[in-house]
Amino acid sequence: MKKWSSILISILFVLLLAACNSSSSTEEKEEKQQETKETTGKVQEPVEIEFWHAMSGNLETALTKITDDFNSQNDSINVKLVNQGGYGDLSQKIMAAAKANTLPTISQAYEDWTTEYIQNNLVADLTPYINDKENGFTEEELNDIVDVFRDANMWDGKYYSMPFNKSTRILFYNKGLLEEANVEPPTTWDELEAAAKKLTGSKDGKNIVGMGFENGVGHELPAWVKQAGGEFIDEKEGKVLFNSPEGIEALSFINSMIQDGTARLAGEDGYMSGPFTRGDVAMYIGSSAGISYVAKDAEGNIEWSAAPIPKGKEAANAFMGTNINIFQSATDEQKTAAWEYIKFLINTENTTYWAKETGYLPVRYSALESEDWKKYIEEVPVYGVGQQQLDSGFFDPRMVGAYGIKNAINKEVELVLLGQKTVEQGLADAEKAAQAELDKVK
Amino acid sequence: MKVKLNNLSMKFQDVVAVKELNLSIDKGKLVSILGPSGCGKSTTLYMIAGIYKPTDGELFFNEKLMNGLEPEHREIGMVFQNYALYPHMTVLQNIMFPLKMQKVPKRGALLRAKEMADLVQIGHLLDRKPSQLSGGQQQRTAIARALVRKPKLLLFDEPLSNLDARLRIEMREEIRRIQKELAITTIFVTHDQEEAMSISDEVLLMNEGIVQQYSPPQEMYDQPKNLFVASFLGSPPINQLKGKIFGKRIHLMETEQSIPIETEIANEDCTIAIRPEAFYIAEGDDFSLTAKVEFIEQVGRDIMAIVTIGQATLRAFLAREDQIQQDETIKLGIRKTGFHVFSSANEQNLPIRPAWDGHKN
Amino acid sequence: MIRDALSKATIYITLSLGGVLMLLPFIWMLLTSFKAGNEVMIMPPVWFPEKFHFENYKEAWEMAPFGRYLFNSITVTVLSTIGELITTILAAYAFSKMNFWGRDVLFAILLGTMMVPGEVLLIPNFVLLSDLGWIDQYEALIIPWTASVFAIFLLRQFFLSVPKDLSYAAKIDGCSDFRFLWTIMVPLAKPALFTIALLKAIGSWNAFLWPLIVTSSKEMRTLPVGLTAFSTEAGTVYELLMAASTMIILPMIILYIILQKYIIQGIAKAGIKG
Amino acid sequence: MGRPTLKSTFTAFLYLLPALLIITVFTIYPIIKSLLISFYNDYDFFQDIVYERGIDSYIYLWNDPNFHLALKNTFIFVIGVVPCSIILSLLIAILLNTNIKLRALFRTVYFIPFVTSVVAVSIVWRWIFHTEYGVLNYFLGLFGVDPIAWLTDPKWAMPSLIILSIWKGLGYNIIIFLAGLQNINDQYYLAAKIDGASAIKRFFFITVPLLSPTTFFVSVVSIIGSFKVFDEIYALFGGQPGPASSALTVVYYIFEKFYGEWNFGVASAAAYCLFIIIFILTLIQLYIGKRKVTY
Repeated sequence: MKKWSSILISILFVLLLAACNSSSSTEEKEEKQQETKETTGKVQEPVEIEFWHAMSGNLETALTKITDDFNSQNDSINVKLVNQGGYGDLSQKIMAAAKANTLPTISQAYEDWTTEYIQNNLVADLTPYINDKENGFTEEELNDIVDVFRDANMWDGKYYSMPFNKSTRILFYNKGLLEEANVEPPTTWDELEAAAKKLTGSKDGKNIVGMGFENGVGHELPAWVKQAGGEFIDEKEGKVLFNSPEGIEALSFINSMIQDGTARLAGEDGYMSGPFTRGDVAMYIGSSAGISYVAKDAEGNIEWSAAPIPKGKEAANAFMGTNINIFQSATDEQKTAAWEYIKFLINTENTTYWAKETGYLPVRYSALESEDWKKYIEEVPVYGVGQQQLDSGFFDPRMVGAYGIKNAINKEVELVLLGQKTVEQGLADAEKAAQAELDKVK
Repeated sequence: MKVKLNNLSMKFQDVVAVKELNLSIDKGKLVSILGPSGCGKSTTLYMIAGIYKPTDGELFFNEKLMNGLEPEHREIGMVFQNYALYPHMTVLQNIMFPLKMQKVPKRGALLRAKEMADLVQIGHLLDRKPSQLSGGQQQRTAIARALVRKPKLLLFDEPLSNLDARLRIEMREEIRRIQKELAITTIFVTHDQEEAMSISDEVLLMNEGIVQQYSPPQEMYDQPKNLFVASFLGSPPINQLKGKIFGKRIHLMETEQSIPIETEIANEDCTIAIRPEAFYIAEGDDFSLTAKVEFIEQVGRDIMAIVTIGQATLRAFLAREDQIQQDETIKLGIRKTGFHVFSSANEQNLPIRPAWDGHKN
Repeated sequence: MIRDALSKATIYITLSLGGVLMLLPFIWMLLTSFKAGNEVMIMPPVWFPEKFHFENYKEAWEMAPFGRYLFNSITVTVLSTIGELITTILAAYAFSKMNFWGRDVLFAILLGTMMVPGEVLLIPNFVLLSDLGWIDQYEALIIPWTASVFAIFLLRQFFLSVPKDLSYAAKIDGCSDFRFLWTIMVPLAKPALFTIALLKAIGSWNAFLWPLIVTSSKEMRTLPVGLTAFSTEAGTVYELLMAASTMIILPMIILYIILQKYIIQGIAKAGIKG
Repeated sequence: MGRPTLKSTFTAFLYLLPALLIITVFTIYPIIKSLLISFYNDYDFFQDIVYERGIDSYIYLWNDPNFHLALKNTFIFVIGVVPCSIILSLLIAILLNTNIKLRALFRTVYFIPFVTSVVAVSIVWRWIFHTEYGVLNYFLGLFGVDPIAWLTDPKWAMPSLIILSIWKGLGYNIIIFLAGLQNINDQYYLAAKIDGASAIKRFFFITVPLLSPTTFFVSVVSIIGSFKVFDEIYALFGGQPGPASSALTVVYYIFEKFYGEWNFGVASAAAYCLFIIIFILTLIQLYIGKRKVTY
């Protein structure tokens, strides 16, 4: 009896394995797609490229518009946009697709993702494309890209991606509440603390908190530490440095406001834009990418504006947002087509359009200085806040394992802010956890 | 159809359910397979139906070997103990089901099914579901379904055991009527001897997978081949006494008494079996046993006396006019027909004749 | 008498209170889905909207591709339910009415797999589906879910309770095994099959972790995954969130109310027999 | 049915083929594969190359405070949900089992949470639990209770999760208890009544012992189910395992390791640990069940 069943099961297994190995279904599909393209093809060798992104709402509309323009100007190239949900989703899908060999041609990616892709040989080196005499960038064109954005895309002297949607944190404030309390938008830590204290209180039976931080405030720690005059991490040596007097000062600053109730976290509201636009919070530090959301929700509720982040000992502002990379798995034609598309996407005209529609920053100096943009920020000053911070800009650590490090730090910061650990203890534990993560990937 | 079983055997794992069964049933006969539960009677029936495949031996219908043939090709009809009606179908659909399986055209099938329903007198219930029928009606439906394909052989597996006593008698007469009317060869499995005796042309009595006796019912009662047959048939059961053959007498082990016989056998342990109705109050010079009346029960017209002979307790049917009393000592004569002697060694009926002539035959 | 009436009243009151507690979230959900934006985030809460804003549904519907999500959910639910029914019927029949070498061992192995938490399977399945190229395809959402040991077990129990005589009778009536299964057993097992189908449909409709992991594009999302994505996008626009949530849970509630007899019977049966 | 033969085996496997194929590929093979993965020390996911095998993943779990926290939280969750849910559902089932009208309606109502999407109801609950604008705090406020930060205070995150889970699963247990109660023959109650047992005594001396197989079943199912909690957390805390990981359970841990960090070895090892815990608990329950289930 036993013998028989085991033989049958093993036969099944063999069948299955055979079925698994021939992953012919996808190949067939690809072939089919190409066939249909040929029949509809107008120009010689049309190329279709997929662009996986995480832009939704206004952002998606703007991206779609630019892409449609590109497609209509380029008969032989067709860019297909694929929305993958949020950034988390996008990252996960890319990992899955890399495994399944179904990667798109291009995708949005944070710097630390790209580090990992480079490690696994998933992304193409863009330097040859940039240096190409016919299709590349001239020296000027390359230097036209804002320094901090450009540098963030360079690994060991090679470019693996190009900046796309860039944002920074700014201070949002409720004009009405500030005026009422006779408070100017704060420009230093001390002013911020004082303003938060003054603005906190109850009004018309509603509790108002002076200052707000996003839930992942732990992820902002690098900027805070730098503002306090400290260093966050030494990427070359692979050593975390934030458990320093400056680090303690930075975290204590945030923590003391939270503990005395003059500041709060977004908490169950998810993002600060909710309580801020309801008028529950007078000021908050959040991404400039959220401007359009705040603007929409604030309508009819509050009057608001934004200012640069208050300085500590130094001014230091992290620039975030994703870049675009090209995957190694694409065909050469696709890569070339993708490069064409990227150039189009971040040319002066389009990056300006993109910034105006979304609240992200233009990635080119020429765009920042263009009449079009200048006129625009005059009309809508909040969109001009971010660029005032460019001089003090830096980008977050992007080494391998950055995800784990950031998570580990964020967890500890959360514990501190929830009053479960002292600042010293929290930072010490965060250092230990982050160092462990760092050592793990070494 | 003639049915013949040739050394038919069935083994389940290591248990022999039926052992080397030989049987021949003539066309149009109704044969009962009788026996205690677990004797292999249902197994035999299932082998004839083709539900079980015999592990050994041959089965012939009209000289045609049936062994490899699937049930549906054997031209049989079968009625199960719990009727096995399809609960989600109406009576009519149930009866028509076999025809549907044979792809009989619907109109013909309908006509045929109605005809069968009328035969078993359920023509007015055709639209009911089995759960809306009484036990007897379900039984009739099951018979109609079994008959609808005009089988050559009809099989019943304890069909009456789920019915109450009155309905049981009604239904067995009904089965007999239908069987006679159609003159269909029928095999009827039951554990109820009265049922078997009343309905059958022949009875096959089985025990532990082995045929004990195959004969007409009365013959089986009067001439049991072995002690098992003698003791299985009859209610109340046959009386048994241990004895020893010694010279021309059987000495009753637990008493001082003995019975005169004619035999060639000498010096053998035996069991004497006497039907309760074989006793009578002896008169004159009749051969008799002396017994003490312990207890008297009225059984309708007769009386049943519980008597002791030495250590042994016996039952005797006596006439009321005998007017016996409790604690009275009586003399019991034995009629020859109800008297059997079996060997203690193999329980076979010994060729022994009583050496008296009881005046009452 | 008075004591009886009193105890009865207590029972009613207790049960009603409990019932209200059970339903309150749904009532709150439904009412909120009709509210205007300024009636949502206020204290003290407003129970009934001043005006019923049916357009919330339209707005939510348009904000995310719920039509597509709905289509996916229906496709996945229907196909995986049908698939499971077919595999279950066949397998349960073999396990209950056939005798074959290795039956008991095989059945024991299958029962053993029920003890393994699904999370153990997640990773290899993901890798396997990647290799098959099924990630972000309907195959991944449907095919792994077209067989269930639990369903086979449930139906087998039911089939076992069908008397053997019925299959013998059918055999004598000239009905093949395969035909017997579909013309007799399946109609007989209707209640059990309904239960299996409904539990499957509920599970499939509400499934979250699996579709979250194996789908990548918006076009392939099912309703629950789409809803979480929508909830990040819609943030605290609760009236729209509630409208979307209502759209997701309503079909199952309706299905349940229509067919509750079978679900309850089936669960009860499965529960008692263990 | 007859004895198994080559032919009957072949036929049977034809019937079994579809189910067996699916179950082998998507259940049995992954069970084995998962065990193997848990022993990969160094694994290239993209190219499916194993550089090193060993027990590093298990050592990692042994030393990982997060895993310990996940285990602790899971146990707290199980202890918080299972007894409460069983007692409540038993009480409601007994009330429902009395001779009342509207019984079907009540039964329907209690069961509705079970058929609804966890994700959808979690979103409602997220709002009900809202510190400032949630109805729960509003009601508590009416009784003078200060607002509780249900979802953002690590102390309250787990109780919130437990409340939601009990609410969600109550109906299922009630149905099973009801079925169990209906299986108890009325004659026992009549007999006990004649013997002079009060309602409470009847409950403890008849209902409880005669219901023990059902209670046993419900507790096994609830415990196993509770050990696997995930969807509720993901939806209730918006993709976070609660404030300060206060609702980090083992499955959530597996999910994070697997899908967040792509650490397959550790995720598989954690999944196997969960499996072993459930397995042992089931064995213990079976053992107790054999001894304590009265009939």
